[in-house]
Amino acid sequence: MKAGFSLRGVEFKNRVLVASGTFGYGDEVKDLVDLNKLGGIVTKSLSWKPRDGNPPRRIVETPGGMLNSIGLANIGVDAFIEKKLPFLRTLDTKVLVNIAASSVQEYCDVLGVLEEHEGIDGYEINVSCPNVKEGGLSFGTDCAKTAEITSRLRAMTEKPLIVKLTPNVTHISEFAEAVEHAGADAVSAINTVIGMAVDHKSRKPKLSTVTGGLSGPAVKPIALAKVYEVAQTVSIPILGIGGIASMEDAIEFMLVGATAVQVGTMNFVQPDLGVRIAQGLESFGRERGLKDLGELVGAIDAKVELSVLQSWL
Amino acid sequence: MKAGFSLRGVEFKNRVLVASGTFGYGDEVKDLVDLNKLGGIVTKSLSWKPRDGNPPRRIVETPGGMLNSIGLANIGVDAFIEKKLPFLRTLDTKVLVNIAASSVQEYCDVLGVLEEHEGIDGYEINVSCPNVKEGGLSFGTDCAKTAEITSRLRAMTEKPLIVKLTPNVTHISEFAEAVEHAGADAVSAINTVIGMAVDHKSRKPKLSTVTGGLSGPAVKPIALAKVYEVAQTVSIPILGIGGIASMEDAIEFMLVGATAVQVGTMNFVQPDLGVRIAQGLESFGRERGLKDLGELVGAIDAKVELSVLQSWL
Amino acid sequence: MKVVEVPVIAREEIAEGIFCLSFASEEIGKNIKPGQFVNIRIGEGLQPLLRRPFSISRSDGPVLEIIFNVVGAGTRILAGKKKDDILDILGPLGIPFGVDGEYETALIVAGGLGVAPFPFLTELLRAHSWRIETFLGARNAGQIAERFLENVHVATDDGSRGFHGTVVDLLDHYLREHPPERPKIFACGPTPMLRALTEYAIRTNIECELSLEGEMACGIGICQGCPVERVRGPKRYALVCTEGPTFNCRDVQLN
Amino acid sequence: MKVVEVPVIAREEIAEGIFCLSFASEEIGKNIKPGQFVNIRIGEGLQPLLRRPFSISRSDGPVLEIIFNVVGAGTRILAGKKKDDILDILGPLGIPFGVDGEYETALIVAGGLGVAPFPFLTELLRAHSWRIETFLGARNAGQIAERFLENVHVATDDGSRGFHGTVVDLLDHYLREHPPERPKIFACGPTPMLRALTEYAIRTNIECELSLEGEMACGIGICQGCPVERVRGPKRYALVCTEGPTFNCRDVQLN
Ligand SMILES: Cc1cc2nc3c(=O)[nH]c(=O)nc-3n(C[C@H](O)[C@H](O)[C@H](O)COP(=O)(O)OP(=O)(O)OC[C@H]3O[C@@H](n4cnc5c(N)ncnc54)[C@H](O)[C@@H]3O)c2cc1C
Ligand SMILES: Cc1cc2nc3c(=O)[nH]c(=O)nc-3n(C[C@H](O)[C@H](O)[C@H](O)COP(=O)(O)OP(=O)(O)OC[C@H]3O[C@@H](n4cnc5c(N)ncnc54)[C@H](O)[C@@H]3O)c2cc1C
Ligand SMILES: Cc1cc2nc3c(=O)[nH]c(=O)nc-3n(C[C@H](O)[C@H](O)[C@H](O)COP(=O)(O)O)c2cc1C
Ligand SMILES: Cc1cc2nc3c(=O)[nH]c(=O)nc-3n(C[C@H](O)[C@H](O)[C@H](O)COP(=O)(O)O)c2cc1C
Ligand code: FES
Ligand code: FES
Repeated sequence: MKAGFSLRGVEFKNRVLVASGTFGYGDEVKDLVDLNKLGGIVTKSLSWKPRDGNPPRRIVETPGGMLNSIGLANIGVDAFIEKKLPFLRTLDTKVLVNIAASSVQEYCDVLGVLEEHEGIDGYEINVSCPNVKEGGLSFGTDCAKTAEITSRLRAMTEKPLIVKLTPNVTHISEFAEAVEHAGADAVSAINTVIGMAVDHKSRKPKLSTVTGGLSGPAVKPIALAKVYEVAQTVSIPILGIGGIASMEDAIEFMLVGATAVQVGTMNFVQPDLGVRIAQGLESFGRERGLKDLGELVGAIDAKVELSVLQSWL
Repeated sequence: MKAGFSLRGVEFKNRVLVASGTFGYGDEVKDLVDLNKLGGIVTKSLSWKPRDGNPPRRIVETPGGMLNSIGLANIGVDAFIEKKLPFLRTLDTKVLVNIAASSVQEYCDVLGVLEEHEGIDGYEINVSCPNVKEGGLSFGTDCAKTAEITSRLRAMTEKPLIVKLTPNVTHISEFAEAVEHAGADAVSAINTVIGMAVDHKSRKPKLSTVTGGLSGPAVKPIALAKVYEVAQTVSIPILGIGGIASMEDAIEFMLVGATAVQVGTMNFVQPDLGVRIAQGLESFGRERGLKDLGELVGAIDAKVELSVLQSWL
Repeated sequence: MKVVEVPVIAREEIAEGIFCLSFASEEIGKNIKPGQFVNIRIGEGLQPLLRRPFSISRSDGPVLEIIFNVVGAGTRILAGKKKDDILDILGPLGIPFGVDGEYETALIVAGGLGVAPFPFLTELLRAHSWRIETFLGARNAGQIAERFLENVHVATDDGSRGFHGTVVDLLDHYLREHPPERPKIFACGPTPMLRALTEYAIRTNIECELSLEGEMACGIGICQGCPVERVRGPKRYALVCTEGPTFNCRDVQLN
Repeated sequence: MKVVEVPVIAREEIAEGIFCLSFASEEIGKNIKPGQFVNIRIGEGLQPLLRRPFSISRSDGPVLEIIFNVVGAGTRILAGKKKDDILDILGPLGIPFGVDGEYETALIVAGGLGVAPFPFLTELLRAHSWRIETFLGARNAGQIAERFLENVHVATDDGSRGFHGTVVDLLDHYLREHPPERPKIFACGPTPMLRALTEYAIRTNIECELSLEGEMACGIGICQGCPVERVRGPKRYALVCTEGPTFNCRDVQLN
C-alpha cells in the first residue's frame, strides 16, 4: 500500500507531518520520537533576525484547547542554518522550513538565504504575520498581499511552496484561490483562531498580548470546515491542520480533502503522536485493502449540496 | 447594589439572559427554572412561516462544544403570537423576540406583525441567515445588507433593537460599527462558528447539512476576543454570548466589554444555569462592595496596547 | 420533570459488557412510566459536555435502574461509577409506552441494548394481565440481558444461542406458529431492526410502538436537535425527546 | 527523557490538603536529580488537555514521589488517583539544582508547595556533607510539609506556628544571629517570595538558586511557552523548562 504523497516532485514517505511551532526544530525531541518515521517536519517559523518573542504569559489552557501568544520567538535564519540544519540533514524525512516576516521583502530575504543551503525540501509560508507597513494588519487577512508574497517567492524557488492560511477570514477559499493562481504548490490550513482569555480575579487578560491563537481539539470542527471549503475551490493539495489528536482525526481531514495532515498542539502532550498516527494510517490502509492512502483524500460522501455556508443554521 | 441594566428605556432586572435557540420559547422549561429570575429570555428565532428545520442529524458533540444544524426550526410568527406570547406575557422578565428571515422584506414583515402585540420588550435580529436573492450567502457576512436590515427595522420600532453578529467574518467590528450607525441599540455576539464533523467509518458528514454551527465552552476564547474587538469600536451595549458556563465566565465577558450576557448551549446541560449565574453575580457584586454590576463592564485592565489582532502570534 | 443529584446505589455487570446502575429519587420514581427516560450529566467537566439519555429499565418505588453498554466516552465513564458516586439526573422525560386499548398480547421485540426499557414495561403489563412474549436479538449469547423479562425467545447473529438470524425473523417464525390474540408490538433497538419490524408490522397488520434512540442535546424540547420524520400529520418532523421516544411505527419514517 | 506509563504505588495526604503520590520508573529514577521535574498527563481526555509539571520530591532508586495541592482541575483529578491507577509521565526534565562549588551551608527556603523539590535535594546535600538549614513558609501550621527535611524553621502568615511573618524575614532574622559559613540559598515558592528573596540575596551577597514555576505547554522546549526574562546574557528570555526551572537569582527578572 502506498502511504506517501508527493509535492512538486518531492516524495513524502507518509501523510503525517508535524506543524510549525509545535515541534521546535526537531532536535529537541530526538530522544522521544523516531523522527525518520514522520512524513515531514515543519520547522518553527523563521524570521530574518532572531526574535525574542512576547513577554510571559504566553500559554493558556482553554476548554479542549489552548491559546498561545509566543510572538514567533525563533533563532533567526542564520542560526537555523548553522545550528539546526546540519542535524535536520541527517534525517530520513522531509524538512519544510516555515517562514515568517513583517514585510514582503523579508519573506524574500529569508527564502533567498535558505535557497543557498542543502537539506531543505520545501517552504511553508506563514502569512499570519503583521505587515508593519500597514499598521500591523496581518498579511493573511489581505488577499492581494498574500498573493503577492506567493508570487514573489514562487519566482525564487523550484522547491515546493506551501502557503499556510489563517482561518480568521470570512472566505478562506478566496485566499486559497489567490495563492493557487500565484503559483503555490499547496496550502496548509489552518493556523490558529484568534481568541482571548481573562483572569476574572485580577481583571487582566491572561496573555501578555491580550489576544492569542487558539489551537487544539476545540478547533478541529472549525478546521475541518475550512479545509472542506478550500477543497471545494482549489485543486492544489491541502495540508490539513487543527486539533488532530488521533488517527481517526487524520482520516477525517483526508476525507474532507486534505492530502496530508500536520499534528500541532497534541505534540505537546504526546510528542510521538505524529509517528503513531502515521503507523495507524498504514495499518488502517492495509486492513481496508487500500492500494493508496490517497484514496481517502476528498472521499467524503456528502451528497447533500446544502451546506450551512449557504443555509439556515 | 444595582444588578440590572437598561436598553432604550427598557429595564432588565439583571444582566443574564438566555440565548436564542437554546431555551425554546421559555414555556418548555417552566417546571425546571424560575423564569422570573432571569434578566431576559431571547426566543428561538422566528420566521414568517413555520420552518420544519433540517433533516436529522442536527446535533454533534465535539471537544468542549457542539455543532448544530437545526435549520431554524420554528413555529412561525403567527403561532408564536397565538401559542407562546400569552404565556411569556405572564412572566416578570423581559422578552426579546429573535427574528430570522431570508429577505430584507421578511425581516420587516415579521417585526411588523410583532409590533402589533403586547408583551414584547425588544427584538434581536439574527442575520446569520441565507439571503435567497444572493444565492444563499449569509446576510451576516455582508456589511451593507446587515446595515440595511438594521435601518429598515429601526424605522419600524421604538423598542430596543439588537443585532446579533456572526463571528464568521474577518473584522466583526466593521459590522458592529455599521449597525451602530444604522440605529441599533445594541449588538449581541457571538452567534455560532462554522464547523464540521465527519464520521470516519461511514465517510459521511455527521450533520445532514455537512457544516453547522459550533457553540459551547470550546468557543469561549473566540467569543471573548470578538466581544473585546467590538467593544474597542462601538459605544452601544454588547450582549456577550459564547460558551458561558459559570459566573466567572459571565464576569470575563463583562470585563471585555459586555453589558450583559446570554447563556446558550449550557442551558441544555443545566437549564437553570442562567438563574444561578444571575444570583452568583448578585452575591459577587455585594461581596466586592460594588454599587452597580455595571462597574465590571469593560473594566479589563489591559495596559498592553499590543494585541495579536495586530501582532505576531 | 426535575433535576436531582443522587448517589449510585449499586453497579453491576449483568451480561458481557452490559452494566446496570441503580439510584433512588422519590420525585422521579413516583412519576416515571415505562418507556420514559432520564438525561444524565456524566461528570461536571467537558467530557462529555452534554447529558446522555437512558431509558429507565426498572423502577421499584424511588429506586430506579438503567442498563447500558460502553459505546463512547460518556458510557465509559458511567460504567466506572461506583456506589455513592453522585449522578445528576434530569427526568422523567418523554412519552411512555401506550398500554391502553383492547390488547391482550404484548410482543416485546428488542435488539441489543434496546432491551433496556422492557423489564419496567413487563412489570406494568403483568399488572394489567397481558400475556407477554419477549424476543431478544443480540450479537451472541453473552450479550443477552434477559433479567426480569417474561417468555424470552432469543435470536443471535452468530447462532450461539437460540434462533440463528434476526429478531424480526424470529418473531415472524413464532407468530406463524402461534397466531397471537389481540397483539401489540413494543420494540426498541437499532434503526435497521426497527425499519424491518415496521415493515413487518404494517404487512401483518399488527399494532406496533417503537422507542427511538438518537442524539439529543437537551432532552426537554428546547434545542430542536432530535427530529424524526413523520409519515402523517401537519409537521414534517417530531421531536424524539418530547413527542417520543415512543412512536406508533406507522407515524414515523426511519432513515 | 522518556515517556513511561506506570501505576501509582501509594497516595497519601501528608498535610492539610497536601497530597503525595508515588510511582516507580527505572528509566526516570536512575537519571533524575534534585530540582528536575516530570510532566504528567492527567487522564486521556480533554480535561486537562496539557500535561502538568511537578518537581520530584523524593527518589529512592526507581521509586519517585511528587507532592502537590489542589489548585485546579488537573490537581483535583490527580488528588483522586488511587493505588494502581496508571500515570503517564514524561521526564526527567529541566536543569537540576547546582551543588558543586565551594559551599558548606545550604539555606533552603520554600513557600507553600515550593517545598516540593527539597526532600530530594536534602538527601543529596547530606550525602555531600552540607550543613542544611530549612526555612518553610506557609499560610498556617496545618500546611507545613516538613517530612524528610533537616533543621526546619517555620514561618506562618497567621502566626499559628513558628515565626509570624514571611519566610524571607525569618531567614533574615536567623542569619543575623547565625552568620552562615559559605552559604548558598536554594529556593522555591510563589513569585513575590522569590522576588523578595532575590533582593535579599543580592543585598547580603549570598549565592542563590531559584526553582521557578510557570505555565508550561510542553515541558521540553518545543512550544516556547515558558519564558522568563533574563537580566544578562544574549537572549532576552530563557525557557523555564529546558534552561531552568533552576536559575541563579541574579540571572532572571521576575515580573
Ligand atoms: C431516549 C433514549 C433512551 C436511551 N436509552 C438507552 C439505554 O437505556 N441504554 C443504553 O445503553 N443506551 C441508551 N440510549 C443510547 C445512549 O444515550 C447512547 O448510547 C449514549 O448517549 C452514548 O454516549 P457516549 O458518550 O458513550 O457515546 P458517544 O461518544 O456520544 O457516541 C458513541 C456512538 O454512539 C452514538 N450515539 C451517541 N448518542 C446516541 C444516542 N442518543 N442514541 C443513539 N446513538 C448515540 C454516536 O453517534 C456514536 O456513534 C438511549 C438513547 C435515547 C435517545
Ligand atoms: C517546573 C515546575 C515544577 C512544579 N512542581 C510542583 C510541585 O512539585 N508541586 C505542586 O503542587 N505544583 C508544582 N508546580 C505547579 C503545578 O504544575 C501547577 O499547580 C499545576 O499545573 C496546576 O494544574 P491544575 O490543572 O490543577 O490547575 P489549573 O487549572 O491549570 O490552574 C489553576 C491555577 O494555577 C495556576 N497554574 C497553572 N499551571 C501552573 C504552573 N505550571 N505553575 C504555576 N501556576 C500554575 C493557574 O494560573 C491558575 O491560577 C510546578 C510547576 C512547574 C513549572
Ligand atoms: C505554541 C504554538 C506555536 C505555534 N507557532 C507557529 C509558528 O511559528 N508558525 C506557524 O505557522 N504556526 C504556528 N502555530 C500554529 C500551528 O502550526 C497550527 O497551525 C495550529 O496550532 C493548529 O493546529 P493544532 O490545533 O493541531 O495545534 C503554533 C501553534 C502553537 C500552539
Ligand atoms: C441548538 C442551537 C440552536 C440555536 N438557534 C439559534 C437561533 O435560532 N437563533 C439565533 O440567533 N441563535 C441561535 N443559536 C446560537 C446561540 O444563541 C448562541 O449565539 C451560540 O450558541 C453561542 O453561545 P453558546 O456557546 O453559549 O451556545 C443556537 C445555538 C444552538 C446551540
Ligand atoms: S433533545 Fe433537544 S429538543 Fe429533543
Ligand atoms: S513549556 Fe514548552 S518550551 Fe517550555
